[in-house]
Formats: sequence, structure tokens, C-alpha cells
Amino acid sequence: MNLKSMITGLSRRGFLGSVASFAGVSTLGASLPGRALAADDNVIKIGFLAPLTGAVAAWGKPGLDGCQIWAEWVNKAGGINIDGTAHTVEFVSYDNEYDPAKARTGATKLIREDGVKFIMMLGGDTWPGVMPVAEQTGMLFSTLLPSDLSPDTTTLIAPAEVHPVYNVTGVEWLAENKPELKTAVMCAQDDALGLPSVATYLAAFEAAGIEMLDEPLLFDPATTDFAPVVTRLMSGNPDIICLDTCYSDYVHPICEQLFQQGYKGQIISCTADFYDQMIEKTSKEFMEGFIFQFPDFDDPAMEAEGINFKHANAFYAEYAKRFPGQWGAVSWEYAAVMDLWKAAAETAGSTEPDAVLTAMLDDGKGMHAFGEADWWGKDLFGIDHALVGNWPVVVIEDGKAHVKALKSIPAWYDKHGELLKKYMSDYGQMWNQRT
Amino acid sequence: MRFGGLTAVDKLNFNVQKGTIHGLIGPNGAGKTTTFNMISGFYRPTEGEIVLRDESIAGLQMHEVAHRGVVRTFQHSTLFAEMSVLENVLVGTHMEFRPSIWSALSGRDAQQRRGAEAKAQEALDFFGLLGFQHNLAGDLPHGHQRALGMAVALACRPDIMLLDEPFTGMNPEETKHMMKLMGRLRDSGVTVLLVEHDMFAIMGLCDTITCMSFGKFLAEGGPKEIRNHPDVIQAYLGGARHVA
Amino acid sequence: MILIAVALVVLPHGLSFSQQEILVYLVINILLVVSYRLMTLTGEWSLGHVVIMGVGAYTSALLTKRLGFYVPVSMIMGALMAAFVAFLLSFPLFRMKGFYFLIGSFASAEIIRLLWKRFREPFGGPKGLKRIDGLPNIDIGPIHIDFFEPTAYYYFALIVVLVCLWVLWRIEKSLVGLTFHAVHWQDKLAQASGVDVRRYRTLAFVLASGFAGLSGALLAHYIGTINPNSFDVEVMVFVLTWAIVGGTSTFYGPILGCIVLTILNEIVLRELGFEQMRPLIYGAIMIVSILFMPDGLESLVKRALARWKSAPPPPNQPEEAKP
Amino acid sequence: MFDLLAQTVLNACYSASYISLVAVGLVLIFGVMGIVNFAHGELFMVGAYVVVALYSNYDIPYVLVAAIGLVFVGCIGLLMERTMFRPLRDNPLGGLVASIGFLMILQALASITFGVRMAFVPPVTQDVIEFTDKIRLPLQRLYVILAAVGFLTALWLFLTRTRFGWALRASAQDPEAAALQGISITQTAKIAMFIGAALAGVAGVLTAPLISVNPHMGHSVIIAAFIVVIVGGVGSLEGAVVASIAYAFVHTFVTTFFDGVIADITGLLLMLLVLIVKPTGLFGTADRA
Repeated sequence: MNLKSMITGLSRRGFLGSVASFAGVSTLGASLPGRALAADDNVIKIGFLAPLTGAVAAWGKPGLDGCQIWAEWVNKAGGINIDGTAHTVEFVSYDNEYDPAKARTGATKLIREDGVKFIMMLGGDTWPGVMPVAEQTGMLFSTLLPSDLSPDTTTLIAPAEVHPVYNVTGVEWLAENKPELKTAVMCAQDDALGLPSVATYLAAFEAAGIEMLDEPLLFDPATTDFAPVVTRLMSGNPDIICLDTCYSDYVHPICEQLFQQGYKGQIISCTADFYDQMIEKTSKEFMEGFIFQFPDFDDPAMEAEGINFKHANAFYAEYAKRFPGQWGAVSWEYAAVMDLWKAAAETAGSTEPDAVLTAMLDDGKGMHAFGEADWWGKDLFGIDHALVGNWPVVVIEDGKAHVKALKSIPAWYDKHGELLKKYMSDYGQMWNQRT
Repeated sequence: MRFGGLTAVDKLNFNVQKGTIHGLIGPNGAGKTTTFNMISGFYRPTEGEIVLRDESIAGLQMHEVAHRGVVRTFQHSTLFAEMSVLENVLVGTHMEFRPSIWSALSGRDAQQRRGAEAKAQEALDFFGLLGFQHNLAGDLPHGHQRALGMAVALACRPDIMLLDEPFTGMNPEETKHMMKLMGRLRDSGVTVLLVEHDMFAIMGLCDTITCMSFGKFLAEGGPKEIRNHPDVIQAYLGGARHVA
Repeated sequence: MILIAVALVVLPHGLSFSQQEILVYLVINILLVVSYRLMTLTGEWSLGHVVIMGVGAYTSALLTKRLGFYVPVSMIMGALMAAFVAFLLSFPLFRMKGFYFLIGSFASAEIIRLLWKRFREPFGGPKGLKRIDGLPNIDIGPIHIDFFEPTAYYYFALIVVLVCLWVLWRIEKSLVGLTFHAVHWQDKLAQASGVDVRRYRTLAFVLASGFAGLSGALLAHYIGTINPNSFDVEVMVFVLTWAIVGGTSTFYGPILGCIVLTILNEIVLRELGFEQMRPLIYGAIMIVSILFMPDGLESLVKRALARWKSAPPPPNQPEEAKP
Repeated sequence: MFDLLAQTVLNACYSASYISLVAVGLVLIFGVMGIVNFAHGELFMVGAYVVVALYSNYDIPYVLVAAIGLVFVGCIGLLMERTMFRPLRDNPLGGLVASIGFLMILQALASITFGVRMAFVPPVTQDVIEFTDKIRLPLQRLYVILAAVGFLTALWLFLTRTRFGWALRASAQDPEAAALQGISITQTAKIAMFIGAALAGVAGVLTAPLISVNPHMGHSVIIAAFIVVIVGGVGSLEGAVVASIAYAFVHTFVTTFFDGVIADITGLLLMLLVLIVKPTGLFGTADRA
């Protein structure tokens, strides 16, 4: 590939102009030459590589919105202090449309053309496309889906939510506080998020001594009418119905159906985004006692000692003002990752990926949004790159979500780790089972 | 042959002698074209037999019938209108020069193609279309399009040609010319079976004529016999118009 | 010809890094869309072509991952498998024509895709396959080629695709290609001339599928991951629009459509900073181009060529190439 | 077990209702104009967003919203006919591509205007008819069923009892012959497009309080509708209705007694089977393609 240096030595523009009309392809390439790497020393660029359009956009776009607020606040407060100089933060986004090939292109652009120092991703389907780029460039990446972790990639971290492991806290709390509930059924969408979550809930229920009445009922992600699913779930008269990690597009219609088909028992779910709307669709009484895992950020508990997410209440208020009706878990998670990154970069006195990573992983502890946590995950993911500590158990009481407890995931795992590993391997979710 | 409840052709029986021009006539709706479609494999007869050289060909597909040497033309100007005249006829050489991808890739098809083109041009020449070989078939005048249809059939090197109303839309001049060509076809050993309304052409050309009416056999014989056959006259008077 | 060759060789060096990546996909997609055109020559439009491409990708990926096949060999096996699956599908599908074929091909493709989702062993379920081996690096003395580099893979893909395009071109220009056209325009007349129409439809379908499978294998070993969603109907819709916006009456029409639309969508609209507006503008461009250029981009080229031919020969060589 | 069966039958009736509304519109448009309207699912989506815009945000009475949604989406249909399908009348593939472009535009508009997350629609009624403790039919679902029966009956009366309806059926059966009879193709196309779109829109309006409203909700509906259209026979409105019912029952029962993914595969296999055994669909006769 000596040709390359030869040609870049020539005047690239003039040369290209001559071939452009023949090649057809390069006409536009010539007019849009690759931009030089970021030259401004006082701006730190952070890559945001997630779906912003298409069916999965709900997992990316609200996160980018949250990050913009985060950046404004941080910049207003003096930016990021690296070795005594203040730097402003800027997010560069690339819409990967949840496609691995576009994610790879996006990662290349962000790293080699925009000069970003850190890239946040949704992960999932798109991660394997980016993985080789990460390995070649040593860029630091974060994912929301820890199932992307593997010992092969040492620069990928899952610092925000260790889905689905935290779901065990809800089940544990349920068993402690409502010991009379003995039987459960579960439904889940058949996809990359649903299946590991099924395994986790199965382990959690077994650990809590709750009996599953039926196999988990899987449905296709394209399902719109949930009446048959609900009819089936209710047919065995369970005490508990578990909605797994259903997206809000499923949780809402399922709950509405449960209500209309006369269900009166306990519901536990990973998420309950827009639960106020669910209450409006059902009733306060029906939703009373609904257990899930994501607190409102206007909950006073989010300002308590030990919570590391900065100004959670104000952040929520600002977000709700700018993007009404769009708040969800992803809205804060990417911003929470940035808190962690900022702290590590300031400690390291550098924005270079390896230095930041080293500072982050130092002593095996990290400041997770919900409190101090451990870098953990060797058993499940083959590498200790998931930040795991306490996780809130949230219960709806009188129409409002309340953080009822912060329960320790490592403590649960110490007791019941083998169960989780067993179910994870049954569902083919262990890192060494992934194909 | 029945379509739903309608019996289109019933109890028809006739023989075509090798090396003759055989006409199939009858008033409108007599079932001539249906008969054609059955022989050529376009329709599968619900009952009955079609025998070619002691082999039953009833129910075979059109291309299988073609491979046995029976090639047809269609009413109107059914052609590959978007292709050139030469290409149209090249399709006709399909059976002789079985094209294959391997020969196309290895370059062996160059020779094959030359052979096919020579044969195609021969067929075009026969119908006097050689000068138009690079025109689009759809751009040809009507009479030439009819001739091209026959050239395509001829390029198949058939033993029997089934011509469906070849003279429709031709002026007397063209008709006469075409009749001459058909005579030459017969002399070169091709058996011709044709459906036609043009009585002048039929009577002047055919060795044997089969007349049918309402899907049934009516009469058979030489041109003279048929012209004077009372049943035929009756049938045509009933349906009027077409008797010259 | 030489100028085009030189342009193709130096092309990646004039592009930015991400544009080089896009160039690789572009080359692969050109093979996909040209093979799609071969299928449409016989007059049938399929909505299953992308899934057939996926069959090639899955086959090649699994052969290297599970059985340790040498990558170029597995790619060829992927192409053969895609052709074979198409052969099997041809039995139910070619009982249908036109709209029914369109929808039938869609249904059978969806079933294949659901099978990939459903059977985690060996297809990896909804997450698909990852860590698919790339093309092995070449290290001979001073020459070192790493096929992870988009430029290197571009040259590899370019050579493969050019060979395939040559093959497809030869087929179309041969008597076989002529017969495909004949089957499309007048299948009855073709049949009366002894053409086994069904056999030729199948042939076109199987051939097109083989090349689609190869393009899938090329893609799989470049990005290193595939999943059922990489081959869903939305991707198929893009292929369809490349072909129709480009025009399918010439060999280069679909190539033109693929190049122009990809550059518009992936480079121009992104560079202009459209985010959520991107699909909107792309959709509008599709509608406008089909309304005002019903014969595709190729019709512009045809007209330009016609004008160029009819114009008196310029005094010198045409000078577009020189600065 | 009886409870479960009965409840499943009720579930299937609802599902058949909205699918048939969408599918009948699709058939009507294809029959009269020969165009596969890929954007049909998005018309359904627009109907649902009309509810979000007017009912969720402004508390306009639901019945009024339904009427507005019907007319509004019908007018989008007219817009599509005028700007895309009329100029592309002799170019069915072009019509297909244009409808795909239109689909992308509608999805993007919905994302930009209402956000990418699901939108909220408050319940219209929470009343439930309780046959027994275990067999319950929510009133909102009953509305959908009744509306489907009502609209489809009205459509049937329109098609069989009025001159326009007669013209429409004539051009659906044989556009060329209809044109020779002096039926204006433009006129029938407009009517077909308006009715077809309005039916999809009304289905969206009616189901909006029951399902998740998001910019991509059209996708799953259009696939079900395609399956139904094929199984029923491409040109046949009766076929679409019968096939909707059959598909809804099969899908609902398989989901309840096996699971949802198997139900999807079953649906597709069923369709392929029909295509193989009778390529024109159960009720299809003409070989229009």
C-alpha cells in the first residue's frame, strides 16, 4: 500500500478533480474532504454512536438529548479540568440506524476524523461491527448492554446499567416484603434484551423460592395486540406476573390488558417508563404495589447521600421542560456514563482513552449513579468491566414511584451466583457461549 | 376441450398429412384457435388425443411440443417488440443452438452465436426481412411483423408449422407474396397447418381443408369439395360474412 | 477504460476514512443490485433477494467459524448455498407470477429470517453471529496487506466484484441473456419457440442468488458480524429503490442508482447535518426521482450519450479527464 | 379451559376487526389502481397520531376525533393519489417505490413532531363487559369490532347499491373494460384511495387507545395485512375479510397456546401454503398481477 503515501504527497484536491468525473463516486468525496483531526486543544469531543432514526431510535435519541443538557451544565460550571486547564465538552453524534456496518463507519469517522476521546454506544447488534475498530484503535467505548462485554475487548465498559442483573433486586425485595406470593409467570419479547433478562428473573425467582407456573412466554418484537399473551399469562392464576425487560411499547398495552381482563395480583417489571400514563389507562388501585427498577429522577431519594448522579431532580426538570414526554431510563444513563468519564479524566489528568480507562478501573471501585460500585462481571462476561453495586427497587404507591430500597447486587450474587450462571447458560447467554 | 361449463371443441378428429398445407376453417367461434392451442400445448385438452408420429403429445407443455418439431405462431403481432428483428429470430434458433452459460463465459459461444445468426439471417432472408434486421421489431410495419412472426417460427426448423391467421391485415399484394412463400415452405418439406379467414388464400393454397363449426367437425376435403359442400355453405350462411 | 481503471485504483486515497468504509459497502452493494437486475431480466421482481444474500453470509460465516474453512473458499460455498436455496425456493415460487411472486418471495424470505431468529444453534438467534473471521492477512516478504483496512478490502472486493460483473455482463450479452429478455417480453412466444420458460426463470433466479450470496459473504467477512435484522425487508426496500431509481433497462442503471442514492444518503445528507430529517429527505428524493425520471437515472445517461454521438466529433479527444 | 377458549375467541374477534379494516383498504387500492401501497401501515399510524394530537392534547370528544381522523387520513390518500399514483398510473413498480418514499416521509414527520418514544393516549372508556369473571370484553375493543362491522357493511352497501360503487367494482375487475364503459379511472381511483386510506386511518384511530402509538407501529400491521390479502386473494374484498378472520383466529390461538414467534411463522407458512396450492388466493379468480 505504498501508493497511499505517494498520492497523499500530491495535491489531493487537484489530483482528485481530474479523476472525479470518470469515477463518478468521488465527485462528492472530493468536495467533502475528510476533516482534519480536532485541533482545538480546549474542546473535548465525545462520540455518540447510537440509533437516532428508525425503529430503535427510542434507545438513542433521548440519550443524546440528555447528554446535550449534561454538556451545557458541565461547560457552564467550568468544563472538565484536565491538568489545571478547563476544557469544554462537545458531543459528536453519528446515527448508526442500529446497523453494524453503519456503526463501523460511524466509529471510524468519530475516531479518525472527528478526533473524539470516548464513544458512547447503545451496543447490542451494532457492537460486533465496531469491535474490530475498538481493538485496532484502542478507543474507549461504553455500552448500555453488558452482554456486549467479552475479555477480547479490553476497552469496552458497561458503567451505567448492568442489564439485566439488577433485576434480581426487585425479586429479592418482593420475596422479603410479600412472602405470601408464591407463584409466578413471565412473558418477554424474543430478542437480545429479553432473553438474558428471562434467565435472570428465573434465577431470581428460584432463589426467592417462588415457583414458575409455566415456561416464559415469548412474543415477537413486532407484536401489537397483547390480549392473547395476557389471556395466556392469567390462565394459570399466578400470584405474580413478571414482564421481564419489556419495552414501554409492550409494558403499557400488557398492563392495560391485565387491568381489563381483571388481573388483581402482583406485577413486577424491569421498566415502567411513563407509569403515570399507565395509571391513567388503568387505575391507581391496579398499579398499587407495581415493582420496577428505574426511579423517577424527581424522587427526593435521588438527592440523598451516596447517589452520585449530579442534581438529579434539576436534571429531570430541565429534561421534562425541553423534551416533554420523552423521559426514560436512557435519558439519564448516557449522562451518568459521562459523570464517570469526567471524574476519571480529571483524576488521570488526561483525556487519552487508556489513561482514562486506567483511572476508572483503578482499585476496582467506581462511582456509579446509584452509589459506589465494583467493577465486576468476570463470571458472566469474562471481564470485570461492568460497574455493579446497589440498585434501587422502585414501587408505585398511591400513584407515585418511590425508591423503597437500594439493594446490593454483589450481595445477591455471592449467595445465588451459581443459579444465575445456570440459567444464563441454559439460555446461551454466557460470554463464552455467544456465537 | 371444456372451459368451465362451456364445451369449446368437441369430438373433432382430423389428420394432417406430411408435406401438405392443411387449412382449418370455420365461422367465428368455431373453435379453430382453441384447437390450435391444444395442439401446440397452450391448453391441455380435457379429453382426447393428439398424436404426432405415433406419439401422444396431448398435455405436453408448449416448449416440449416445440422440441418435437411443432412450432406455432400467434394471432396479432405477438413479437418481442422491444428487441431487434435479428434478436427475435435468434430466440427461434434456441433449440438448435442450446445456449449455455459455460460457453458464454469461456468464449466458445462466439462461434455458436455466428452459427445462430447465420441461421437467423437465413430465416429473415426467406421472408425478405434481412434489410430490417437491426430495427426494433415493434417499429416494423404490420405486414412485416406478421412475416417476422413466421420467421421466428421458421428459425426453429420445424417439421410442422401452425400458423394462426397469418394473412390478417395484409393487402392483396402482400397476401399473394406470402402465399408464394408458403408454397416454398411446403416444398422444402415443412408441413403447414393454418387457421385462416381469408378464403382466397385458403382456397389457393391448401391441399386439404378441415371445416368445423361450433366446436364440431363439419367436413374435410380438397378446396373444391369444401367450396361446394352443402354443410359448409350452410354454416357460413348462418354466420354470414366470411365467405368470399 | 484505462482511465476508469486508474480512477478505481486511486479512488480510495482521495476519500476520508469513513468514506473509504462506505466505498467498501458500495462495491459490495453494487454486486447485490446488479445480481438483482439479472433476476428482473426475466420479468419477476423478488422481495427475497436480501435474505438470499444473507444465506450466503450465514453460510460463509458458519463455515469459517465452525469448520475452519479458508475464507475465500467459504465465500464461494456461501454463494453456492445461496444458489441452492434459491433452487429449492424456485419450486413453490415459480408457480406464481407478478404480484404473487413478489409477495411469495417476501413470505418465504421472512420464514428463512424467522428461522435464523428462532434457532440460536447454529444461527445465533436474534443477535446473530459475531467475530466472523476476516480475510487472512497477507504477509509475503515486504508486502503486508491487512484486510481490516478498508482500502485493502476495497481492492479485494473490487476485483471480486469486477470479475462477477464481467460474468454477469457476458451472460446478459450471450444467447442465454437474450433468452432471459425473450422470457420477459413474451413468455408465450418464447415457449412456442422451444424455450423452457420455467427453466430459464429458475436459471436467472439461481444465478442472481449465487451472486447475491457472494456479496453477502463479502459483507460478512468485512464487518465481522451479521444478524437477522441486517437482512430485513427495509434493506430489501433499499435495493429495490436503487434498481428502480437507477433504471433496469441497462446494465449500468442499477449501479448508477446504488452509487447516487448511497452517496446522497450516507455522505451528503449526513454532512449537511440532517439527523431525523434524513429519512424524510431520502423519501422525498425517491418520490421526485420516480415522478420526474420514470425511466431512471440511466435515461439521463442515455440521452447524454445520444447527444454526444450525434454531435460532430470534437477536434481533440474529449477533455473531461484533464484538469 | 372454557374460559380460556372463550376469552381467546373474543381476543381473535378484535384482532380480526382492525386487520380487516386495514386489509380491505389495501385490497381496494390494489384492485382499482394496481398499486401495492407500502405506506398503508403508515396511514394506520397517522390515524393513531390524530388521536394523540387532538384527543390526548386537546380533549376533543373522541367521536369527533374519529370523524376527523377518517377524513384527514382519507385526504392524505387523495394527496397520494394526486401527487404520486396518478402520474405513475402505468408504472406499478414506480408506484411501489413512491409509496415507500411516502412511508419514510410519514415516519420521519411523526418522529420529528411527536418524538421517537411512544405517545400517550388516555383511555376512552374503562368499562368492561363481564360475561364471567374470566371472560371479559373491554368496551373499547367492542367499539373496534362494531366499527369494523359497521364500516365494512357500509362499504359493502356502497359497492353493491350505488352507481359509484358499481363503477368501482367494475374497474377493480377490469380497468380497461371499465374505461371503455365510460367510467372515469381518475374518479374511481380517487374514491378508492380515499376509502382505502380512510379505513386504515379509522383503524388507527380506534386502536390508538389500545396499543402503543409510535412512529414505526405501521410495520407490523402491514405485514399482517399483506398476509391476509394474499390468503384472501388479491382482488377480493370478501376474501380479505374472511382471511382476516382466519388469520386472526390462527394467530391468536397459536399465541395463546404456543407462543408469539411460532404464531408468526405459522401465519407465514399458511400464506405460502395457500400460494402454492391456489396461487390466486382463496377467493381470487382473475389472473391480475
